[in-house]
Amino acid sequence: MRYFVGIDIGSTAIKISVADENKNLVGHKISASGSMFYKYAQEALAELLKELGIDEREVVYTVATGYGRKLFKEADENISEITANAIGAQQAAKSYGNIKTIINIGGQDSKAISLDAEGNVVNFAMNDRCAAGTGKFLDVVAMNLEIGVDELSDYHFKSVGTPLSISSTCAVFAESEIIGLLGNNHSVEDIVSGVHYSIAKRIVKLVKRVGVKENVYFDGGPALNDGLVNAIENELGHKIFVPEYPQITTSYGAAVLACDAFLSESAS
Amino acid sequence: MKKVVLVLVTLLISLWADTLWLDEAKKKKCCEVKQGSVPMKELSVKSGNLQENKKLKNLSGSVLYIRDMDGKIEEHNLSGSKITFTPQYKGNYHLFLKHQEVVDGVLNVQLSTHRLYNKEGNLSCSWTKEVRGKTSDSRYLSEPLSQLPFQLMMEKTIHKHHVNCCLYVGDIIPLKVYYKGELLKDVPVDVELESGWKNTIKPNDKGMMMVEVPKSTYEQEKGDKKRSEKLLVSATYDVNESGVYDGKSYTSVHYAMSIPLSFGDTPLEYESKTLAFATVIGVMLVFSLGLYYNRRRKRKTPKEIYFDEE
Amino acid sequence: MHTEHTIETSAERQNRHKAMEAIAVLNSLKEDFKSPIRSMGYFYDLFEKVYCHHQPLHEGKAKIGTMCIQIPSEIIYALDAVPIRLCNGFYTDDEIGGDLLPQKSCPLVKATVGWFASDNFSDKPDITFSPTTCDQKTKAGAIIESFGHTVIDVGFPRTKESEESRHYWRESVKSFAVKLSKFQGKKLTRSNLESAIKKVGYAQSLYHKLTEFRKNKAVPILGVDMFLVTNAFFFDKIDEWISAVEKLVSELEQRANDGVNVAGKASPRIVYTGSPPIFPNYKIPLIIEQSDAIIVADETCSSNRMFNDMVAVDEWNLYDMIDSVSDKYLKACTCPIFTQNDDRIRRIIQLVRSYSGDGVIYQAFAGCQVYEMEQRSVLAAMEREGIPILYIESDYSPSQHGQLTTRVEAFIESLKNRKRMKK
Amino acid sequence: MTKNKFSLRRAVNNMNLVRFRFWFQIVAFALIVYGGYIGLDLGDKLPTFACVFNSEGTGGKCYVGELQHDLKHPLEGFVGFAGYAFLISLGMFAVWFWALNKGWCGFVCPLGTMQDWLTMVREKTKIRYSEYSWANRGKIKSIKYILLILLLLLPVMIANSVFGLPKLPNGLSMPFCDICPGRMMIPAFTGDFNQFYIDFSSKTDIVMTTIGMIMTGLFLVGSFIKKRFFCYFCPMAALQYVFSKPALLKLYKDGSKCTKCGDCYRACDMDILEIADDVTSKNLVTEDCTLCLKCVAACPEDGCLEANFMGATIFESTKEGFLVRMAMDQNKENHAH
Repeated sequence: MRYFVGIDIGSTAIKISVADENKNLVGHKISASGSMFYKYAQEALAELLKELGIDEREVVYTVATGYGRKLFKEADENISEITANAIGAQQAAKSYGNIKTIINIGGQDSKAISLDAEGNVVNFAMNDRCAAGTGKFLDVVAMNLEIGVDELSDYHFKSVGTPLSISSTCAVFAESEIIGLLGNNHSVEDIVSGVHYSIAKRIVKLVKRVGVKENVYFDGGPALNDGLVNAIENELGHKIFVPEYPQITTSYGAAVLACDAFLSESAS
Repeated sequence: MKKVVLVLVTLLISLWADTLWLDEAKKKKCCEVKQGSVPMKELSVKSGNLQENKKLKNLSGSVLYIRDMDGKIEEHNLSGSKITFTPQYKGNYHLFLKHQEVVDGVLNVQLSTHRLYNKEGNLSCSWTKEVRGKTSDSRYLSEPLSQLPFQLMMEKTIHKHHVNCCLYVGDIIPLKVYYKGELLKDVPVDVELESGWKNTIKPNDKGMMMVEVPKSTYEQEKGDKKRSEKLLVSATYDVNESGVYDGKSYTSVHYAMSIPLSFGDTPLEYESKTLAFATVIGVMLVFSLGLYYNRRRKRKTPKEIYFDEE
Repeated sequence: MHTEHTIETSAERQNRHKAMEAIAVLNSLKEDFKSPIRSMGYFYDLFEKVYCHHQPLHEGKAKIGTMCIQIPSEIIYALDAVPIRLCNGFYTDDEIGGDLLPQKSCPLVKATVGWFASDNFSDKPDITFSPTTCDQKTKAGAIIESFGHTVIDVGFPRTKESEESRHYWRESVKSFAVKLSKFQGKKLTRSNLESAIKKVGYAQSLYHKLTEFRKNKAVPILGVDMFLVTNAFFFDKIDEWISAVEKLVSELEQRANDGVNVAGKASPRIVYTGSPPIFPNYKIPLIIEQSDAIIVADETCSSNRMFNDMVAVDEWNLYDMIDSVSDKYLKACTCPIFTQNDDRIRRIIQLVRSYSGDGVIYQAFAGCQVYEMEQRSVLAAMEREGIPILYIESDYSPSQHGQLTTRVEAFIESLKNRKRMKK
Repeated sequence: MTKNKFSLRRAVNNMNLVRFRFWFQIVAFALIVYGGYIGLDLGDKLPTFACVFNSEGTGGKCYVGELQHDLKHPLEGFVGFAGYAFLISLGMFAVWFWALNKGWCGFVCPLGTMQDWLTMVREKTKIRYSEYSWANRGKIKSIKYILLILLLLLPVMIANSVFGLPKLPNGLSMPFCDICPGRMMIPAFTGDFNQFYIDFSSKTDIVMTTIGMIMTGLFLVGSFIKKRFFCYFCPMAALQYVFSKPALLKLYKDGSKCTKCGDCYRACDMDILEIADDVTSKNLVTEDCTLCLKCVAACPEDGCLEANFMGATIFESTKEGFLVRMAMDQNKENHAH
């Protein structure tokens, strides 16, 4: 049996996906990335294979992506996360439909990618390197509100009043703004939905730069936050597709690519 | 009855002969007036009727009372043939002549009054009056003058026109006769014009006599606004009363008083009231119609269905 | 795990955006300043009702949209309708309008057009009257019409001194009245116009009472609050507005007696002029008053210009009332669209003098040509009078907030220094 | 505005000028037109139309009449007493005038009062008033001066041959009185309609008296449809204006407080544009001003316009006063329920 591995070494986490010859996701792992990507990556891969009961020799092709990809020497090939993300999305959303636009919110950046009918990247945009409107930003907010990141969604949907928008675009200022709002005892729900909507607005602006085409695919950690998803949907005005495991789309894409690469090699 | 009237009339005619009146000499030309100087007024006493116009030579024994516009009365004993005095103020002076003599046992008391208007005045004395502006006419006495036992008095003339300085044709002069301050209700008044026209007016039960200034008889002079004509109003009254006057004794007193007036023609003589009113009405009609149509023409204000003043 | 959720319609989205804009401003009005005024609560709630919860105010009444102050509200009230002033301050609508108008055009006009484009009103005007004031509004009327709204132009002259324009405007107002009374199927009568004039006059008198308090050394009310109050007059039920302001007046009386001061001891007194701050675009006024200055008077068409000048009737008959109403909206107006406008300069100076202002802040919307063009002459005049003035160009976008703040703060500090120097 | 304690000044500034003026004018009218019957005599140098032709009733006499009369003398006569007398009369006229300035027109003049009454009638009948176009308004201004010059010159030319011209006929002795509607109207109020006549005694008389009748007709209709119609042409106003500067009663304006709203101009019966647009000069008593003070009453700015007597403000414009007069000081409907 042959297996293909995709490794996405991101800023906050290392995502590893393993696919079989039919490009189906066999297993995946997410572990916090730290100072020594290489070491962690190897360990994480070893662990994952052990879990899956796959012998290292069965792994025939490995592709690394993410901005730590160069550090992973074992990789037979490495590609940019944009491409990986695109391919991953295509694959993950096969059942759903043809993906034309991808929104990715990572730990420290957010991307908008637009694809053509064949799924090739036509255009993509990234936010200015700033924490606002990224996973990190949500962490900060949750911390200030003294709730868990995973609770944000529930709070969002509980909000009845008008969302209290955060005018500051910078995470640091936003923090103080949120504290101010809390000070004037506004409901946490309204603050949360406000935060979601202000992120959503920024994201949608970003997406609009590359052009919004159905279907829209949303991945990255924050995609787990249903409230944010809803906010973005509202801002976009239509539905977006969120995969089962939004965080690993990129690594999965890498794995899929690994599979393709191996098959084409052996064919020649 | 008729006879009585006839007798009365003849009696009156006999009496005209000795009517006296004051006559103001023609005023001097303005140009001869010296700067600052106040001209001297000169009067003479005439007798007989207006046409005879005889000048009385000797005025000795006559008294002249002069009342100025403030009601102050000066008394002058006259002598010589003419009366002279120098008014200080601009305005009206009233002169009263009293001439008495006994003629075959009858004391003739001849009285006459005359209003004299002084155009010039002495500034130093009269500037206050100038500032005040003397507009109220003082032609008329308020009450009988105590110095005169018998008095023919003019009430305020009923004017048909505005200017109350002078008399015009058509004005009505109300007259009353007083004896020692008592109103006499049965003494008629004689009116006489220069032209010789005469008339006698009897008092009504209130003792009031109304003399309407008659229309001019000088056809050729019509339209000359400067023309003025003399009018003499006089009344007489006899009292059986005996006494002595400068040595001569008398058994009855005969009073006679005259008011010489002059009047001019008035616009009212030529007026047309109807035409005037017609003009006014006509102008009003034309003007208002003009306005109405002008507005109709350039009315931009919307139809009444959207606007309603109520 | 990801679930299905209902997705907003575009209208809902716009409303949410507006609501978010509105609530943000309302909150900072409520929370950022000391010694709040109880009776302002009515106005905060009113704006929240209308702009956050989109509750209609005038159900069952004919709503007459007006594109500018020049449409005589007296006549509208007389004909038993409600004037809704369509000058709009929402960035959301500004963005929508931005796609329909040149990028350089005035945000206020863009917002108004955007409002109609999104066709998303809590109180939708049944008919709109557009006075031909500035170019952009004039053209906006036509554009709005193209969305299928009834818009009727009301010819407005650009000179106020001349006799011709006087007559022209009087005729315009007359025909406006006719069209409206046609539309309403109601006669404009002596009595209903008279009472309308007196009612609006009374409303104005209340505004005058409010402004009197701002002459005090200790100013009992914020400029932004005043803007909110006058702004409410755009769309509120007049009677409720009146009674609310009556309450406000009596409370201010109390505060004045107690010497309550919403500003600091050293806070410079600002006279605000230029493009109208219309809710929720209180960006500049908020910045001013958040940086320790107090707006004591203003010369804008959303406030002072709307209330200052009164209708004076000589003969209380329809003909004279209509004329005096129309004269008020022409002769007295200090809008910069007019050829010469020394009156505006004189008004500003007079405001500075009588409200003992320390400086003038002149805000012009980027794209509001007339205000931009008059800037030079006003600045020169202030120079002559020795009145410090700051000219700011801004728009509705929430960005450039920080940079504006720094400019305003710098100006205000300079004013403070001047004050100290004087002492 | 907010102070509630009663003060006289406040009461005055809040007064209903229309009513005050109405009654004041009635009293003045009574004194001028009927004063004679109660022995009132204010002299013959009044700076207002106390008509000499109203011989019984008049409580004084119009100086314009006196003036024409005085001038109808040979010039030589003016050296000496007559000259002094003339100067005294003129001086006296000025003194009378200075007391009230143009207020004589706005508050005393019986002819003016009649016009105001006609205006009231029109207002009741809800007929719209007429206005002059600004151009015509400007042209009209000169007419009163022309009339003044004529009424000064004609009498002189009767008694003297000016520049060797032939003397004028005596019919022109009182040229203005002949055409002055006051001559017909004022005596008419004492029941004397005798002034309504056309005098056929001479050509000049026919012409002058006819013009007089026409003027009366114009007066009646004109002042019904146009506020203060006659005052636009009144030579008395022209004569008065010559003396207006040192007068005691003044109409002052503080231009800095003026918003040029034009309310005063709206109120002005004489359509004086300066009142609204002149923001530089202080003394606003213009040639046509009748000092009726309607502008002050109509001014909504505190202390922008004021009636000033010898430096003391007697009546000034206030916001409150304006509101009271316009009945805008309270919300009628709200007070109803």
